[in-house]
Amino acid sequence: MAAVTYTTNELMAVTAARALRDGQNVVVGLGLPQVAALLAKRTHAPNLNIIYEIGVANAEAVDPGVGIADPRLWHRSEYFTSSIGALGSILQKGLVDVGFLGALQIDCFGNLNSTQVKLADGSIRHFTGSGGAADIATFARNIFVIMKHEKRKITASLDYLTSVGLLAGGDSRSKAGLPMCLEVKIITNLCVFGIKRGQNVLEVQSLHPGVAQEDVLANTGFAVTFAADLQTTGIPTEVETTLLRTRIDPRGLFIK
Amino acid sequence: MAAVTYTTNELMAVTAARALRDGQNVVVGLGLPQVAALLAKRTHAPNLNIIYEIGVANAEAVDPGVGIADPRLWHRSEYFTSSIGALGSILQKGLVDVGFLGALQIDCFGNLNSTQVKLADGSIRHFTGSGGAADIATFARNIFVIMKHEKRKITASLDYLTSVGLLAGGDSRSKAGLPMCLEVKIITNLCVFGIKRGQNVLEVQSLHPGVAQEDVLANTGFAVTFAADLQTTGIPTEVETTLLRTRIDPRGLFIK
Amino acid sequence: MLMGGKVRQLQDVVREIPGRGAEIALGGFAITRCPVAFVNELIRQGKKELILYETIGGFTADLLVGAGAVKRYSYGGGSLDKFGQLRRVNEGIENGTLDVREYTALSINLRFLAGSLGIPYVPSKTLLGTDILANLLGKDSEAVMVKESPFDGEQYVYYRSLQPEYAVIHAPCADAKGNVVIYGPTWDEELAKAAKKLIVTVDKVVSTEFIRQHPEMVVIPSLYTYAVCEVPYGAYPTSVYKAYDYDADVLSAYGRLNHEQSEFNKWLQEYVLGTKDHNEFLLKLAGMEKLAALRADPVFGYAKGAQ
Amino acid sequence: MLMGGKVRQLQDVVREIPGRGAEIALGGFAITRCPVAFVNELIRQGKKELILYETIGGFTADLLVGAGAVKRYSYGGGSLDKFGQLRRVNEGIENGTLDVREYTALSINLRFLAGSLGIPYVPSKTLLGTDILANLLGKDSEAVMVKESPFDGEQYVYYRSLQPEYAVIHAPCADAKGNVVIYGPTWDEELAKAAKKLIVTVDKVVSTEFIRQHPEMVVIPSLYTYAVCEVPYGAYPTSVYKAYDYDADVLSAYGRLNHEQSEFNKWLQEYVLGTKDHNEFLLKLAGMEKLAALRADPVFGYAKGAQ
Repeated sequence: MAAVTYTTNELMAVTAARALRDGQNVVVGLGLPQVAALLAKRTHAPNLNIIYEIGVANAEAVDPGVGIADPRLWHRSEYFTSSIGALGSILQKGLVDVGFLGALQIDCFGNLNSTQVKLADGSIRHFTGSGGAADIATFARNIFVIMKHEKRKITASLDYLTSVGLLAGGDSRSKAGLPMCLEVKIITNLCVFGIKRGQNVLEVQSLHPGVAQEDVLANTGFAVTFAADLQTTGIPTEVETTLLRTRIDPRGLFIK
Repeated sequence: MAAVTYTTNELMAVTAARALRDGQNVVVGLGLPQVAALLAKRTHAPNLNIIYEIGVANAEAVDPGVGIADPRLWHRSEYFTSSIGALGSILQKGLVDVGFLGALQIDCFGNLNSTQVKLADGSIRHFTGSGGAADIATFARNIFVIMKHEKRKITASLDYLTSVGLLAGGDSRSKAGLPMCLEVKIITNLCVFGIKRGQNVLEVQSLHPGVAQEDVLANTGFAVTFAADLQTTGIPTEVETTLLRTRIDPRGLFIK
Repeated sequence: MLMGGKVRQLQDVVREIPGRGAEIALGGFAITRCPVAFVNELIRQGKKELILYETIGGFTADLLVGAGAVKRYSYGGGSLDKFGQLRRVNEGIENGTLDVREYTALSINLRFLAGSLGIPYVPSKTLLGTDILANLLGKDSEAVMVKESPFDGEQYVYYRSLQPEYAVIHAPCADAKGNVVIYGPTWDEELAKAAKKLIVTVDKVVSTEFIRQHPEMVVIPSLYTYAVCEVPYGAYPTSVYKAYDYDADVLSAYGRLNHEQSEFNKWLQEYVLGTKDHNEFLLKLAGMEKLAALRADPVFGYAKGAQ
Repeated sequence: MLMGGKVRQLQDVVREIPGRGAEIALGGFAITRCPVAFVNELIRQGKKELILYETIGGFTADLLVGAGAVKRYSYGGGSLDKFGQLRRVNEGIENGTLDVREYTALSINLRFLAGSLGIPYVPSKTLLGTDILANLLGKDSEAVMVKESPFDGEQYVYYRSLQPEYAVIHAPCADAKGNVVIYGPTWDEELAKAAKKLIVTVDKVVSTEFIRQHPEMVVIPSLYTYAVCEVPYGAYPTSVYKAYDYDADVLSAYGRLNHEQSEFNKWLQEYVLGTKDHNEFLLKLAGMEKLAALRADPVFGYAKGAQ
């Protein structure tokens, strides 16, 4: 049997999907997070509950949308609710196991910036802001981020702290009065970061096949540490790539 | 044309109905309060919103029920909601103009007891308790009570203060941190009590036709004062009694 | 019976509940959607020293108190509507044999609201100036305090978050995932969402396809639901809007017999302890003809002409 | 057009709003159910120095800021989804010309929640440790403070109650009494219930008989509603679930032209200031054929195959 071929985006989606467990409640947005959650639901996690912060639970979209405000993503939902219904009585109550977040920047403690960046001339460029991201980072038990691995994005210092990860490491998060965060998993095109226990700082826990430690070092803005038991990221199976290509993202909008 | 004949309960229902204004939001329960609200809606107040604390707005019942928990009272509602929806976002927000309350006892400040009474032997007898009554007394701008005029019920001292009226009169209600109460109207089978401005204590504002001040004095447990411009309660019109008897309470469950 | 997902046998779920001291919020209201099948099974399995919470007390709370199963009862007041009073509860209060903490419909739900939102408390003006508050400040001082709001300097009652170990509500239907459909008012929504484990008894388990066709009917989504138990007529003799009516004969008889513990005991022995499950209870107390007659008219939602 | 009850002409309702400094919470979310007709009329009538609130910013907030109508904008972040960013808003932030108070979707809604419940504030952990909170403590110190809960001694952010003078939301339908039907998610429910005066623009005024047949679809009952304005396609070019789709051509063009104030000004002049009402706006920007093509498929709730 020939080796499975896959794109980097497929590898990232599969890696995120495999990190989800059956019965978990996850908050996702459009793009690879949604793809990952749907893949998990079609493979090992049929009872995954997928929530959009706009107030939608367990939709079964048949057409691709432009964002969570697109009614295409609400098709065949099991439940509609309000802002407080989604982000108060579900998220803040502590029912969300995994929150997928996007970011302009992330630091070595998994703190995220989705608000604004400083340009070379000292001016700022403002983007989307939090939406529910900062709320999700506060209350979801696990935070997953899928992002491109670039030095200016995976950085020593954020231009703006929108969403809390581990704050300054150690016990700084709990000292600030924040609920416990079990995991911050950053899935890039090169590797997977997770929490180094005890210190509460990010470390590389697996390298994607063919990626060297030097590649990560060269593309990361902070001093990278590698886990003692550094792994190689598992590659997609044919079942997974087939599902991605024929069922979940047949137009290849996100997995190409 | 012959004089209109009416029962005392009809007079009480009509008196309460006439005190309601179009467009008001009223909270009622089963019995004469509901009858009064429906009469107002069919006469001068077509835009009255009638709310049951269980979470029902503007029902159009066609069968009599045994209480607000009876689905007969929910027929053809415009809106269903939760406890917080009804008593938080509607009542506590301040949207209720008139709350109709029942009571075991009432004192000269319009404070109400619907919880328990002390018997002659010193033991207590417990009844329904508050339900939403104490909440309604706190937040409704006007409190209406329809009750039988008996010395042990309209009393100098409550056995239990379930729901606040004017507390100890004067500015004691606002000093206790409570929202303003515009009116406490007690409609009995003898007279109508209302607030004596300035002192914030109840006074008799109208006597029902044929009732003498002595009748009220003899049946009231506290020292009664009569308004300077004491009125005679207006009697029902034929339109009102016809509506009550043919449309609103055709079985005569409450108006007999 | 449709099983799978979160659908489980009622007896098995009740068996999980600790024999002593379990903390349960009940979902009924006087004579409607009371979780009768569940409560009867609690009594059959001999659960004791229950810590009960309820928005408005009704038939099921009176049963549990009468059966001697309750240690502490916090509620917003209650009755059997026109059928009578909660005499087993009220006698417990009168005799001082029951630890009762009286709230109001709003104030106890502010505690559930805080629990459902994951916040420590909710400030409110309600109960200022009342004997209800005076009693709570004495009896329930860990849950209620009077403080000034730091924004406006005014006095408020701070109602502490309540997340009961279990909530048990009855609904007409849910799917196997635990998406719960309720028709009519939903006074029990906050307590259901506040609980750590939500158990839902339903008259019928429906397909998830039905849920997807009527998402606006889902009051409680699957995320909250711990177990679904299919128990046809599970709220009988109380009503379920759009499913079946209350049994006025049974409730008015109950509203008289609950005045005396001895009469209550006979009734309990006959219908609850003397039956092995809810089907036997239904057959003994109602019978097939009565159950059929109580089925709701689809337009009115109750049994037109039944009472 | 069905009138009576609370149904009024859009122009008349907008005329009531103060010319300067009105406080308005808007109901849209990025590219869906944005109250476009209302906002265009605000711009046509030259309202200035608006104090705006929004859960998630979208098309209408960008229009108002671009038109120079906004003094202060408090929101939980926003975009045009894949069509782009709120460049008029963002440029105002970048240049410091707009007083922006950034919240998050939850935190601003906790303020609306407190407003809708009539309580002074809601305590929450959200935003602890963030720059968002640091900025709010500076800019919005009358609305946000950090305190210890008297129950658990832990740190919380206290979010002060917000009851905006007006809320304006768009919905597919309402009756003349102001019972508002919304299909799909209801992110704007809390802000609608928090406002002192709720104005609802609807694509269609329906009979109260329809409401009584579908009470479970009523998200906001008549008690909250100040005025209902019937404006067919009132959210165009944004979408209304089960009514019509967004116009992807218009939104992607807008997501480019809003990068430059001069280009934005031309668009505003052409389509908003250059049209006398929403019907002219629709004809000029969409045309009859486009509007017909955008109508939602009744099963899918959007225009199947339109984009």
